[in-house]
Amino acid sequence: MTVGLSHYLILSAALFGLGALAAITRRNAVAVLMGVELMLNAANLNFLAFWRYLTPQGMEAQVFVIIGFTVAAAEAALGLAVVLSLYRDFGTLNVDEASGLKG
Amino acid sequence: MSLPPLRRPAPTRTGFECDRAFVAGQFAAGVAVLVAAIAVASALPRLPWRLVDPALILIGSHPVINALVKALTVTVFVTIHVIFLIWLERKFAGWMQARLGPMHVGWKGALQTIADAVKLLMKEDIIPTRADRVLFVVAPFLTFMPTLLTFMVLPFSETWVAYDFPLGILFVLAVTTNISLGTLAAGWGANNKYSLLGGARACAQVLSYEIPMAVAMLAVVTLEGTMSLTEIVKNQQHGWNIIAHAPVMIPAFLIFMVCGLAELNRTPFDLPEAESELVSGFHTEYSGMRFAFFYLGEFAANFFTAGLAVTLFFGGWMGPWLPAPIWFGIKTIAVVALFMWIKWTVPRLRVDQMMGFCWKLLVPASVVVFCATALWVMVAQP
Amino acid sequence: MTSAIGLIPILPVAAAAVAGFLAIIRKAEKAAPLFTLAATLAAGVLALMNMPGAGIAPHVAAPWVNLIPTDAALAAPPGPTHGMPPGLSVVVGVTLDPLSWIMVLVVCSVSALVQIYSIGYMAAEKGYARYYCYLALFTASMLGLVTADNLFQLYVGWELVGVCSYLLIGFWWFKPSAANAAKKAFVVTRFGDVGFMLGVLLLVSVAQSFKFTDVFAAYQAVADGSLAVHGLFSAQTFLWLAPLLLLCGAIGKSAQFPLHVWLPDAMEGPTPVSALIHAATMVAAGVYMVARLILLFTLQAGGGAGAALDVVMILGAVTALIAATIALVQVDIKKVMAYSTISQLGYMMVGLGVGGATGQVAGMFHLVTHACFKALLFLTAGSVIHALHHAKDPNDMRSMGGLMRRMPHTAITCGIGVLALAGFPLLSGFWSKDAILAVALQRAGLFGHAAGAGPHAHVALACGVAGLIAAFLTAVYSARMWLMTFWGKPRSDEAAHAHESPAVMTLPLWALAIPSVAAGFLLAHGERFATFVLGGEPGPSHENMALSIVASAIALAGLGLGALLYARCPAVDPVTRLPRPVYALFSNLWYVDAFWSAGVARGSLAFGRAVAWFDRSVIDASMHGIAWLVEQAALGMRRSVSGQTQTYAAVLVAGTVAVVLLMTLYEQVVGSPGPAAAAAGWMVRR
Amino acid sequence: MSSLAILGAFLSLAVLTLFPAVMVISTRNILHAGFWLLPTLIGVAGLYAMLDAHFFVVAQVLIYIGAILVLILFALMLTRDVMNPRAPQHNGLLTAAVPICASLAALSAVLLARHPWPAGRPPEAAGAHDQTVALGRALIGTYALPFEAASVLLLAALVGAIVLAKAPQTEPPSAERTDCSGGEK
Repeated sequence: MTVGLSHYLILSAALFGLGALAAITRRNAVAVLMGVELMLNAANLNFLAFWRYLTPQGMEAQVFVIIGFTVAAAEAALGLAVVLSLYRDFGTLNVDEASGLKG
Repeated sequence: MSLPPLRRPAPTRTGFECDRAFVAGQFAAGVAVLVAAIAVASALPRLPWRLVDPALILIGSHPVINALVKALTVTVFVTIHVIFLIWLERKFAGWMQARLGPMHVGWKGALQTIADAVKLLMKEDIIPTRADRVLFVVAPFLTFMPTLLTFMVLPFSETWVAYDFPLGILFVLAVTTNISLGTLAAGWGANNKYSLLGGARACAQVLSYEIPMAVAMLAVVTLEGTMSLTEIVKNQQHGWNIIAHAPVMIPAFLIFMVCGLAELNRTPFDLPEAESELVSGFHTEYSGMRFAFFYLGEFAANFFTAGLAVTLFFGGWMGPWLPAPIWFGIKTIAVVALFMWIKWTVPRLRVDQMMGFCWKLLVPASVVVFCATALWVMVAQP
Repeated sequence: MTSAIGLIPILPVAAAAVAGFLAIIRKAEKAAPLFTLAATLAAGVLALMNMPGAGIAPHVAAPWVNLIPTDAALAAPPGPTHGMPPGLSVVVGVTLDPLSWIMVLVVCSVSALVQIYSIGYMAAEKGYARYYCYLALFTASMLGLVTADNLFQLYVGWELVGVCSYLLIGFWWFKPSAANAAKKAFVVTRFGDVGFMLGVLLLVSVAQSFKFTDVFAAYQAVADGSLAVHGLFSAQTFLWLAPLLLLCGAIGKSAQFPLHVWLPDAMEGPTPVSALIHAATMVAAGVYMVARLILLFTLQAGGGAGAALDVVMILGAVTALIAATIALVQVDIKKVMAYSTISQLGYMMVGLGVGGATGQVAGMFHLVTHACFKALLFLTAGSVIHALHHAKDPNDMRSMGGLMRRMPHTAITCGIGVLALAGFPLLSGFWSKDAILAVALQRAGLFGHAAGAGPHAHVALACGVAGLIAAFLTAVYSARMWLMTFWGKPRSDEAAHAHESPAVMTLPLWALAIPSVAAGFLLAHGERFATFVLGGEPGPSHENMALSIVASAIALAGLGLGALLYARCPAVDPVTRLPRPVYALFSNLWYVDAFWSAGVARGSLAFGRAVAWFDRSVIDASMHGIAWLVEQAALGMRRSVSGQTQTYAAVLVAGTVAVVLLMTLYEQVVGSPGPAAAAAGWMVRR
Repeated sequence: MSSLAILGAFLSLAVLTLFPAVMVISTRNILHAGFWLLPTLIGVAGLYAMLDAHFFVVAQVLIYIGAILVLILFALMLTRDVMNPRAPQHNGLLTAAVPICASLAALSAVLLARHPWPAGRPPEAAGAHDQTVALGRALIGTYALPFEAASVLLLAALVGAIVLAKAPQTEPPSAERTDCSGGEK
């Protein structure tokens, strides 16, 4: 049995599911961010797996991963700024309590 | 009644009134010992090993065993050379401060470090009660491992490199950043406010100075068109970068040196472990072997940074007559000595001065140098 | 220089913008007339420099300014070789044929004189720059209207002058009467404009072009049967319906019976505005439009039906007669003039109703002379009102009298205007009115040439006789108005202490008095006007000594009757001694206003109330019901908006899983991708 | 290397990736969760290495570990006084979210595994140096616009982060300070 494309895809599906679980269930805002990072990693892994197996000559997937890294970095920077202002204004990082958008 | 005349006591030679020339001689002797050791090592590949043991060839050709052997070699080298570096540092400090330094264990105290290491190994392994045990235990390794990894790509000669990675510089940048993870873990794990402050300071400092350092290294990459450290050295066979491309490389080297000092947490940038402010910073609570690991990592990083500077700017292993690794060793020790010289000369900065210096001066300067290098490449080497 | 005629309508627009800017910043408002006057004069000078000669009408088109670009025009590569874009497109064009040229001169000169006059008249008013902004805008719109070479531009100018009229009537918007009058003018003319717009659309739908020449050609082709009319109408219906619909616009704009009711109320505006808009120019736009498109009416008449032309003529005659009788009993000096204007517009329509070049010439001739003397009359009325502005009702002639000695310039120029209006021999009104009566009665077979009676001679005869009666009445009320105002002794303190207006106001009066006296003779002599309008081809002469004598006699008789009744300044107005039903009819405006308010307005209101009831209790109620349902649903669903972003994310993920699961199951069961998958695929392919 | 060795490497990397990811979710100590992220990210880097994406191995270490993870840990340290490992670390969605996310992963895995991907692995990817050169050329050539867009995004994030994290210049009086969390706690 050789390692094929579907191995990587299944692995990244699992990683994505775990990241989604963290993003949905964790109460701490930073932990939510960690879940998002996991999901982004899963997406990047998918891109590179497709690149290696389907389009090894093309550059699209790699450019996408670069963009993904950029987005992750921007998300981390902004997310942590949000976390800090959340901490400053609410005195907590519990996202359950920051429900100002309640209908 | 006459009192006996007052007499000055006869002058005696104490450690505080030593002869500078004497200490300098000791230092030179130390350097000579290291050079000799490296010379012997460089001769080793020329010996007819294949005739001696065909089995070793067999083992060496297997990728996994090959990798293991290389890893072991690197580890051993890092561990051993630090013993010498610590001795050198102490002697150097003594010389700078007009004293002798360690003298008693071995010839001119050459074995002092080994004695100290044994002492550290024998000490009680203290973990504070309220500490975060896991992180406290993991932190020294997290600090040491990245430094160890960087040695994988450091070329002692064209062949003496554990892994000739084409993206060597990027690898170095990526791995060295991870040292801050260890400092964070140590600062947090000890559950001590000085430690935490030291850890946070170290993290901020490393992250900040990483940027101008990376840009300065990118200037070299632009110049050479490759990220491979061996390629960069080979490209310098007609002249060291710092001489052949002096207008751009001297500023780049200065920036690299300053950032290197900061990355190494050395004076004048030793704020994370500032004894007078933070009681040694993030390794306040460490003792025994765990403390030794921090020390090990610090000195290994010292050597590596010097070696990187040599590789990037001073032609690496290139040099006449002597074998390549010896040249590399001489140059690296010289740069290490430069580090020590600065450490024992300059006072410490304030923390805001340090960050401001990085963001307001070094980052713009490095970008300017980078752009200038690009222009230099376009103009000087069409 | 020819290309510069494009600037004729544009210059006043720019001046209006400057004046508007001054009005907004409320600085240097007194400088506004400089700009507007300069622009108006420049436009006039441009027109003078480009006088159309024999067979030459200066014309500029701007194909690159295409108001309604067609697909073909857009697809065509740009370049100088591409002139007129094909298809239904509006190419902005300015033409200066004789008809336009005359109108441009009339508009520019009257507008310039009115602007000069207003410097004095409006000196004390607030909104000085705003006033000049409107005036310049009106001038621009009117110039755009008369220089248009296509129906689209004509329509745009038509509506713009309506807007300006609205703005100027309501210039004193804080007076409820002015605001109401402005609304009334706007709404009543809208009745006509709807017909006008339908007519334009009908013509354009057949001709596939807005250009006058194309429209004429298409109409001719339909009359010949070489062009079929598709759609709702047969060719025959089209031939009479299109001109009648256009006539609706003229009825509204030129205040013809029964839509004339807005014009007397429009006198709420400043008097110079009345002179410019509601006497000389805008109300003449309907006449101009019919004259411009007379070919449509005439061609159709040549086709044998003649209905449209007869409608024009009858309408004109009825309007002339009714308005004259009403003018007879009015006591408000401006109302008298307003009804007089309506009456004279009716005259013009009678002239146009004769049809063909002769009618066109006669109608336009009267338009020009009327513009001169009626503007003069309004400006003198303004001068009087200006002098009496402290009185309770400065417009009321019953409180005037004896102003001859106080205001000699005004009185003399007003006298000239009155005589010209009444058709005193050899003054301008005499010639133009004579021309209209001549063409009408000649078509009826009287005073005619050997050609004999034209088609529908009885209609022409009736209208001609009505015109003669109206001419008599005109002379009577003209004399009444002048004598009540200027003769005898002052009937109030204000009248006794009135002062002559400043020179800036009296000079325009004299400037208008000259053409009021001389224009008729100069233009009528040797058929100059007809020759010019018809483009060098000398028209048939309509001068007839017998008719001139008859008309003069009627005018002199009317003036004499007026003098007899009013020269001694009777305490009681002699017209009130008319038989009671007749007086009631006249003083109640022939019950037209009553008809409109009682019949149409009340009916509309009742209908509106019914619709409103339906709207409130059926449509609104159902909407409220739906809103209530939505609100209830929203109140229920509000719980789901917890503000917990993580809940949203969980629902999002669950929804995604559900949709993908359903799609997969569908594919499994049916064996082909489901509609959702197809939609997703479609979106991806997009 | 034999295919068995490759499979072994893949499986061990999968474990290195997924087990710490589970720990990231389940650990009560939030800082430990942050440190558990480290092996996951290293595992992903190893998977990149197996996919011959040499540049991204290093980039993963540099950006994810060296920058993002450090940033996360830093933020945790700055806010450590609200950290309480004894308080519940998961919200009430846990029981619902576990099956949802499990079915998401399972469904995607099933669908992806069933899809007939082209079998086999293309012979050789370019070397690390050539790959990086090609990527650099692509970024300043064909994909210059996305690259610039990404840089603008970074700049915006930088500015936004500064604005957000900057402390208010003048503190409003505490009595009038609005409590954004509302009165319905």
